[in-house]
Amino acid sequence: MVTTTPGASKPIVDLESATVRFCGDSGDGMQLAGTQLTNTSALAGNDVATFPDFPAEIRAPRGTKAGVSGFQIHFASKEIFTPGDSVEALVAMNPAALATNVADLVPGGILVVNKDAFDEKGMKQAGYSASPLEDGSLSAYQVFQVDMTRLTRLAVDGCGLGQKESDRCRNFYAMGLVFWLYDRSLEPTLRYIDAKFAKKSPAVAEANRKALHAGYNYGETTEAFAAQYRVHKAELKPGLYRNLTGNEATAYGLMTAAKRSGCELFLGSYPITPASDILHELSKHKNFGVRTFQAEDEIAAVTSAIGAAFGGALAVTTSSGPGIALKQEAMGLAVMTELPLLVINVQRGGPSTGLPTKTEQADLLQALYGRNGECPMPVVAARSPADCFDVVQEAWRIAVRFMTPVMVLTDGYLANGTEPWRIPDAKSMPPIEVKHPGPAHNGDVFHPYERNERLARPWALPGTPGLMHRIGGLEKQDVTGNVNYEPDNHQHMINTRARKVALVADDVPEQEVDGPANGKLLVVSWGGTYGACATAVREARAAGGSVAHCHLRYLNPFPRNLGELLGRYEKVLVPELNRGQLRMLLRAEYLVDAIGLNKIKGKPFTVAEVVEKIQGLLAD
Amino acid sequence: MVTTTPGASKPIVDLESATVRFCGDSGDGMQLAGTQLTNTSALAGNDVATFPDFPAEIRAPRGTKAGVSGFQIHFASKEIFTPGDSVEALVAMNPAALATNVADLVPGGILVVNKDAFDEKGMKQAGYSASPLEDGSLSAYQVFQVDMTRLTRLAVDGCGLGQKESDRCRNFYAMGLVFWLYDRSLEPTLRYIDAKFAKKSPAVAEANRKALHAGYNYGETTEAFAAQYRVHKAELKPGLYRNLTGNEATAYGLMTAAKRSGCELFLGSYPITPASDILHELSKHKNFGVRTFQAEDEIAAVTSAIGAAFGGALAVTTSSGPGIALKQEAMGLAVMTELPLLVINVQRGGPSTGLPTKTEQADLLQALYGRNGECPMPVVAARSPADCFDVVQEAWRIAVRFMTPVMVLTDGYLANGTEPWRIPDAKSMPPIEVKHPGPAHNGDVFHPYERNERLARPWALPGTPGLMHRIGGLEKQDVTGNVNYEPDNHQHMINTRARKVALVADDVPEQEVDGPANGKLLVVSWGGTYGACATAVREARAAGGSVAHCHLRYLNPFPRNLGELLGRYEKVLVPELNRGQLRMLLRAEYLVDAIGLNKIKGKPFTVAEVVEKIQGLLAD
Amino acid sequence: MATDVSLPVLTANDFASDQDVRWCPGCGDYSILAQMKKVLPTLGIPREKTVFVSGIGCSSRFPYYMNTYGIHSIHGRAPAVATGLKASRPDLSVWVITGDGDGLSIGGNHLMHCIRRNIDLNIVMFNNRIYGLTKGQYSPTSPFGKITKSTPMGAIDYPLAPLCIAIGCEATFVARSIDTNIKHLGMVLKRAAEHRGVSFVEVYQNCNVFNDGAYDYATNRDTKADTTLELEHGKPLIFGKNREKGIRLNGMNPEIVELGKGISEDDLLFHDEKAPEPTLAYLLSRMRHPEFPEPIGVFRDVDRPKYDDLINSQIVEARKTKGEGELQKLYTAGETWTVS
Amino acid sequence: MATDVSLPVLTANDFASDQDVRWCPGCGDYSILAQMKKVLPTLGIPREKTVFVSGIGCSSRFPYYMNTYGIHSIHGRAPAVATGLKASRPDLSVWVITGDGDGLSIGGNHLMHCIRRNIDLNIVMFNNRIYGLTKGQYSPTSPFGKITKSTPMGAIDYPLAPLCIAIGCEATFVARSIDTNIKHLGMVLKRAAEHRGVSFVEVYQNCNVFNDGAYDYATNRDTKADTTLELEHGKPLIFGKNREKGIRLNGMNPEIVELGKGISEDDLLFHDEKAPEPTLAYLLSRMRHPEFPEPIGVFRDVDRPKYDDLINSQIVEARKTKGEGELQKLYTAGETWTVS
Ligand SMILES: Cc1ncc(C[n+]2csc(CCOP(=O)(O)OP(=O)(O)O)c2C)c(N)n1
Ligand SMILES: Cc1ncc(C[n+]2csc(CCOP(=O)(O)OP(=O)(O)O)c2C)c(N)n1
Ligand code: SF4
Ligand code: SF4
Ligand SMILES: [Mg+2]
Ligand SMILES: [Mg+2]
Repeated sequence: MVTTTPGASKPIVDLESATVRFCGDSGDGMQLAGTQLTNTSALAGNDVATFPDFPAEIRAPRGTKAGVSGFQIHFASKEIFTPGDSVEALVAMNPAALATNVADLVPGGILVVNKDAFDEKGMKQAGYSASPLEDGSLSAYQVFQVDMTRLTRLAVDGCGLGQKESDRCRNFYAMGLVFWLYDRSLEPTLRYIDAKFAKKSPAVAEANRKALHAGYNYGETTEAFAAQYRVHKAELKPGLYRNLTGNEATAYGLMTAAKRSGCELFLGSYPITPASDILHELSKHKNFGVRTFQAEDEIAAVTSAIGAAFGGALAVTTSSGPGIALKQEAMGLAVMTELPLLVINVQRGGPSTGLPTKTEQADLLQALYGRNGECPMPVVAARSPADCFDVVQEAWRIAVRFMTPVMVLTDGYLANGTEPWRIPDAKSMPPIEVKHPGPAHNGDVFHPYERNERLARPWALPGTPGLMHRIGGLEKQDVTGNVNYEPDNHQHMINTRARKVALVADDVPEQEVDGPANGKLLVVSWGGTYGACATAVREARAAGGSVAHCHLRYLNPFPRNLGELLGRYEKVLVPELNRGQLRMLLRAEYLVDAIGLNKIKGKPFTVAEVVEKIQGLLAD
Repeated sequence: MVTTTPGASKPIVDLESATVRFCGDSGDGMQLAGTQLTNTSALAGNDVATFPDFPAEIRAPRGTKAGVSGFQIHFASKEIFTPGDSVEALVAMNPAALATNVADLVPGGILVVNKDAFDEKGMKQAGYSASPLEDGSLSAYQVFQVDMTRLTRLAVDGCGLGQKESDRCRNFYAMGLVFWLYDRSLEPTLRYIDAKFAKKSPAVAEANRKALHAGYNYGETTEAFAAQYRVHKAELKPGLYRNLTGNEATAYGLMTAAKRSGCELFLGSYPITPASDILHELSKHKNFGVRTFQAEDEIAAVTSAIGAAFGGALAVTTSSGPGIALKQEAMGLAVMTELPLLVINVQRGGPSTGLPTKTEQADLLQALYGRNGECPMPVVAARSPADCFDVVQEAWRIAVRFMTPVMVLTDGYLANGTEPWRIPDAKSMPPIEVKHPGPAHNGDVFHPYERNERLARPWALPGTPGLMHRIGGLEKQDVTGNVNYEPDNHQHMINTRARKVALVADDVPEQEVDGPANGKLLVVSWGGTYGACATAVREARAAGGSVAHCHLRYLNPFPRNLGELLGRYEKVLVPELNRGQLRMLLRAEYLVDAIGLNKIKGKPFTVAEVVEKIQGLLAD
Repeated sequence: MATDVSLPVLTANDFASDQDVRWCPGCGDYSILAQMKKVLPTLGIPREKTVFVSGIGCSSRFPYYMNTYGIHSIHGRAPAVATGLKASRPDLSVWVITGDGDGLSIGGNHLMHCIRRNIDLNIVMFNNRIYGLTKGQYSPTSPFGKITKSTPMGAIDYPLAPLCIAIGCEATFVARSIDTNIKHLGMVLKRAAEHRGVSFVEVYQNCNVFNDGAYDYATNRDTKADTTLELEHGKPLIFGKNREKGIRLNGMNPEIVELGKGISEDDLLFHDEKAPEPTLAYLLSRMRHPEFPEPIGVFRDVDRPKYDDLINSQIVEARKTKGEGELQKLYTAGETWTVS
Repeated sequence: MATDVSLPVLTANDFASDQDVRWCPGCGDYSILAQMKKVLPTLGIPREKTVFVSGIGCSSRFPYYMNTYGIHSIHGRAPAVATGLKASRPDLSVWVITGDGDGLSIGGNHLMHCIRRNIDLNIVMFNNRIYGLTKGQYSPTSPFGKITKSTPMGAIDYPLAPLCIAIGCEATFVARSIDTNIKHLGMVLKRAAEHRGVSFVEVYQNCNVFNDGAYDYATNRDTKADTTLELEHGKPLIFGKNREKGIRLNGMNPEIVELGKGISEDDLLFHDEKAPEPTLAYLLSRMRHPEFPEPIGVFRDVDRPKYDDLINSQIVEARKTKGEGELQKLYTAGETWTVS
């Protein structure tokens, strides 16, 4: 519906949601542009979801396809779970960006290009023989060719910046234009400019401000744009909100778990994409007593964490891909010594070095079976950026209640993606109970492997008189914890370690489903595919399909009612960004003929992909 | 049936088979005694199977239970597959040995003890309050108390040995006694003594000879022993035979595969129990052009092998338990670079450092899923000591035909156990075909990832003009092998790597079963449990049970007819020395409700354990 | 801590655990264990504040025999395990027990990094120049040409010198002793414990089963006076049965000289543990039998801020400048908005 | 090999692969690549006989840009990969390209062991004192106190000196150069290639994105004459804009002196690449800015049997004594028996 609001010179079209993508060279500041639109939209009361898409680790020469960086924002007046399958508005700062992104633009969508970048060189680098702006290849879209470079230089002229610096303001020009297009306030961005540059370099601040306004006014004044768009407030749970990436949420969750359990936080880590930001974030918060140890490698990272765990810390190690593979031996030691430890795997594209900056879900079976011998540990996975905050705390709760290492799975998509986070009240959070046995009186012997009803052994800390004991990787005698090679003890300990992990199922909620309690189809998902699956299932149900959604947070052990639940549906579909790892576990455990929807392209599912599969299964 | 042979002073009882165990302190030379009886029996034409049982890695103080070493020999006039569940004759050199071994002696069995060792100290160390020789606790057995220490000293008196050295001859005394008991020739052992000591120290040779004869004569002359026993020749396939341990067979198999394929053998390894002997054996045969590299750790071991594979060698890395866990990241590189490589895992008790000297089958799932990302590689397993010889050659055949790393699983039980090996004719072995592309002529481009009908890429060796190319762990573009991050290429490569491994199934024989082609029960086994399962199934069938045996050599991919085959039986039983790893794979793949028989005690199955389970399943 | 004050006077036996020792009879590890038990009671640190961390190897069984806290970790990783423990629990006295294979082969990198960080650990490397636990393969300290199970034709790798590596990483405390020289060994262990910062001690240890006599030259009554040289701070480098020989500097290199014959003690090289530059320590660490007597004692003992202090002072510093962290503040940092 | 003989004269371009180079504009890696391409044609080794092995890092992308054989392996393992290749293919010329993180952090142990084995590899470490590829965390060579993404309050680890480590492992060839000093860099790379045995070269490399200016002192026209010192075999250690300063030995330690004023060149320390004892090389490797000018050039170049020769000569030796191995003989060794 189109209205004309007084003050606004052009008609405003109301939308339920909008999807916009900025793309350009790594140097063009597209991530910033995206973040600004995200915050502005969130502040405007929309629900938002984002998907930043970085180029591969190595920086590519300017203007090449390999160097293209993008940031997609989905903002809506309804609850949304994904950044959107395709984009309705695309801003392309150069030919390479256009070439690599235009395919995602919906027919009839808005395409804003920086005309000045479409010179010989630029087009050659993008692999264009003829200019796409002229050869009609873009006729399906509403194309707006803007001389952004020239206009930005004009706008910032007089701020006393050199040309290179002036051109750096282009992203603000693009933002201004998009902000006008979606009737967004410039305030938040102006505040950002102030905070960021005002002190450091007033000239740059001034220039960015000017570029922002210039872009906005360009939309306002030129004939080119026929209308503005507006996305109203969403109905969100009342509260104080902020945006958060998955890696930030993980870091905050760890600090929160530390406070809740009264343990000091120790992170042993070695940098690796896309996990490094957790290390970066935590190293900023030493005033919380956080100790971050950048180790010489992943093995030192995890073993240093084991040492810290023995000392009583909330010990964590974070990594991805190859780094997790390297930690497997040491995880075995943590299982054998029955120490609480968090191993956080921000999954990326594999195998081997694979696709470091791309997302994937292919480390689930490694999490369960990557170690030598029978070496069980609980595994949990986050479903959205903000969910990382809750999942790591839950993982630590399990770790200390059962005295076991716990594997937490997130992925590159969650790690860098953002979503609005309803800020919790720190004071009202329940404590995570941690008990350490007190000093023993002369004479009475301490049994480090004596177990409670959860089969957890005592967490006795060095420094406690009378509790001196030795742990290690050789098989232990139950109760005494002495080295023991006896056949029956080994069998007993193998069973005990397995039973202990199995008992976790009694300590976590039963599995719930979204949708009918029984019916034709159940979609079972885990991890970062939550958004696409949840949305797809709702769409399919809205279209009258008998389909429910079951998203697993607990992957080992499975929720105790899962088997019974799977039995209530005629078919089971398991969409995964791997070759069917959860599917295999379900088949083996419950002998259910689960069907897979599998995609391994370094990208999340689109809602459409899942919907199509669901429709197909419902049809036949 | 009892006969009296002329010349022999005592009646001789004919037996179909006999099981004997020597046990004593690590220092008592029990392994040697066992080996001698093994060879002698083999030379006498029996089928034999052995089970050496070492103490854990750390040497324990003399006389303690932890220091007990044992060697069990099963020799028979029929075909046998296991060292026997229990023993009919036990030689115990000290109280600790008696305490830890007597439980395995059958009621009425022969028990020979070295009486001299049953002093205060000895019995205390063994945990005896009263002497078992007097308190009647051994009444169930035919006990023969021999003053072995005293009698040995007497026998070797005059050879000019000190007491310590004299006592070292005790194991020869024990051998002599057992040789008499089973009517065995002393010749082979006398030859051994000659070869081993005659030059180095004639005195020791003389003493051992005397001790051996003394033991033999003791049996002959004392009243104590009522009869001798005799086990006749077995019906074995005609040919030249020798005894072989699994680790020797593995080493020989590798050297044979190298010759058959015309590749030079390179072993990159880091010592670890129980895999080290492969390194030791191969390092003896440099005249075969074998290069053994003792690396600084397991990661250097496997990566050095990858380097050698790139250079055209038959590259192997061997390890166990924690060492295999450490190699996982590098295996991913081998999968990504599609180089032929053998990773040999001599499985031991886990998790973590676990039980280094004990056997287990708990690394199967790690072999399949231990790496980050979707990282498939073929997995094969040996079923008996001599089978290691064939399996490693088959593994190399697959590796070069498909250009892929292959995991070979053996275990501590196979590695140290021996069996008679029918020596093959080296000349008549078919070559393992290896093709390297030749020089390219100026101009034409080489495609390192162009594939043949098996999806194998060319193995182009450095040094070949015109074929210069670069490989690595980042995702590759098919055909060109260039680094590539494109979504569709990644999906294509993930599928291609998986399909390539799946294609191996078309290149290996269909799975066979021993027993009825369909029926009530199918026993499915893999690896070192072959002997116990094969024997148990035959016994059960002999007892009229409708049961067949299917032993898997190929664990990934499964033989192409396996699913169909499983469907032909009402029930499927999977005995494993783990918590059900193969069972899980079968359930997931074929949705068959396979039942498990699982034991994790660091020991192989006894035939009785498997028979009992089979009977149980056949009954209900 | 209360226990510190009311600490009863402890004896060597108080530090013995209830586990029976499982080394081969005659193993050099026994005497190192005995000296450790003698030294610990003299440090005034209660047992519960002491932790032994080891890797895997015969030597690494050590923690089981001490009535303290202990971790028998995995092969080569003890320095990293200990680093995590000490960094988060600076109140503990942490020892690392390792072997020549555990510490220099698989664990070489962790050792190197924990030394360069100067974290306050006492590292004792039992150097028997062999892999004992795995029954006799050559190790990174086995001499060139050494014949072992894995090198039937002799080792072709040149050995690493543990002390050269430690000094190359600027270790602040470096020492060497010998299993059978018990008084000296006790002294060195005590010095190591007293040093603030990382202490690295190499102990020549005889593996009488797989490498018997490796150190005969240095332990045998008749030869040891000529094949070893006891370092003393501020004293000239003198050795020999009748202390008749000395080490003199010739250009940048050491040479052996006879005392008397116009050469006096003042002409000799004087030892200086405290030398800020490690050049002297490095030169001493390279003196090898048979060309030179092998120095034993403390090569280097200098002060430098410790990693465990630094990591904690950054926390103190951060709290001073930013104030004790508050979660609610953390959550609400940056742009927020209210939905009502 | 035929190709060797009929080898056409190659140019730098012949060594360029068809892949476009993906380093940041202005990265120091470009000039190292350029020099390498210039040096290779001068070695008379055909491209197909040359292999570049690297780990992971910006620097480790190097092999992709060379028209030779190459392996872009996994993080830190290049020395081990190259060892396996060179040991089994001594006919190849094998280069290892690594970074300060790849080679000294995760890969420190492999580097150490491949150096001590003196296997004939040419190892070039691009030292930009930062983790470039992972976008700017501190590395083992980052200075103490360095502020990076992972050390907002400054690094508290003391840096490792690559050359000290190499010398501590008795490297037979040790050198240092600077990305922007292209003539010198070319000379050093050529010398490294010519050395038989392991060659270790540290190259100061600027990461203009995450650690720009780390080597300003050593590259900047105005200061470099005073902050660096070019080593020349047999020549005294002289530096300074007008070559007016020198290094003199004071006891065991270096000191800076002004020439003239009664001090002549003969009083200075003279460089000796061939010194059998590495003490001098070690001392030079410890001279650091700002206290001292930092030496560049060849620190050490001595001969010792190479691992790749030794492993192969043992094979030759074994064949001489035992004869070429025969499988049938192997199978039938020991006790055998016939079943008929
Ligand atoms: C990851 C791993 N690799 C290999 C082994 C086998 N292993 C145990 S101890 C050891 C070396 C022992 O040598 P050293 O450190 O010198 O100790 P020693 O026994 O001589 O005291 C090896 C290779 C292991 N336990 N774990
Ligand atoms: C096993 C593993 N751990 C971590 C990483 C992430 N990673 C890639 S390169 C690198 C360090 C790069 O630093 P450097 O070696 O100095 O190379 P530069 O990029 O500075 O040239 C790290 C930590 C990885 N790829 N693999
Ligand atoms: S093998 Fe050697 S080092 Fe190990 S306990 Fe025995 S004597 Fe000691
Ligand atoms: S990040 Fe630094 S080292 Fe890496 S390519 Fe860019 S400039 Fe070079
Ligand atoms: Mg050792
Ligand atoms: Mg770097």
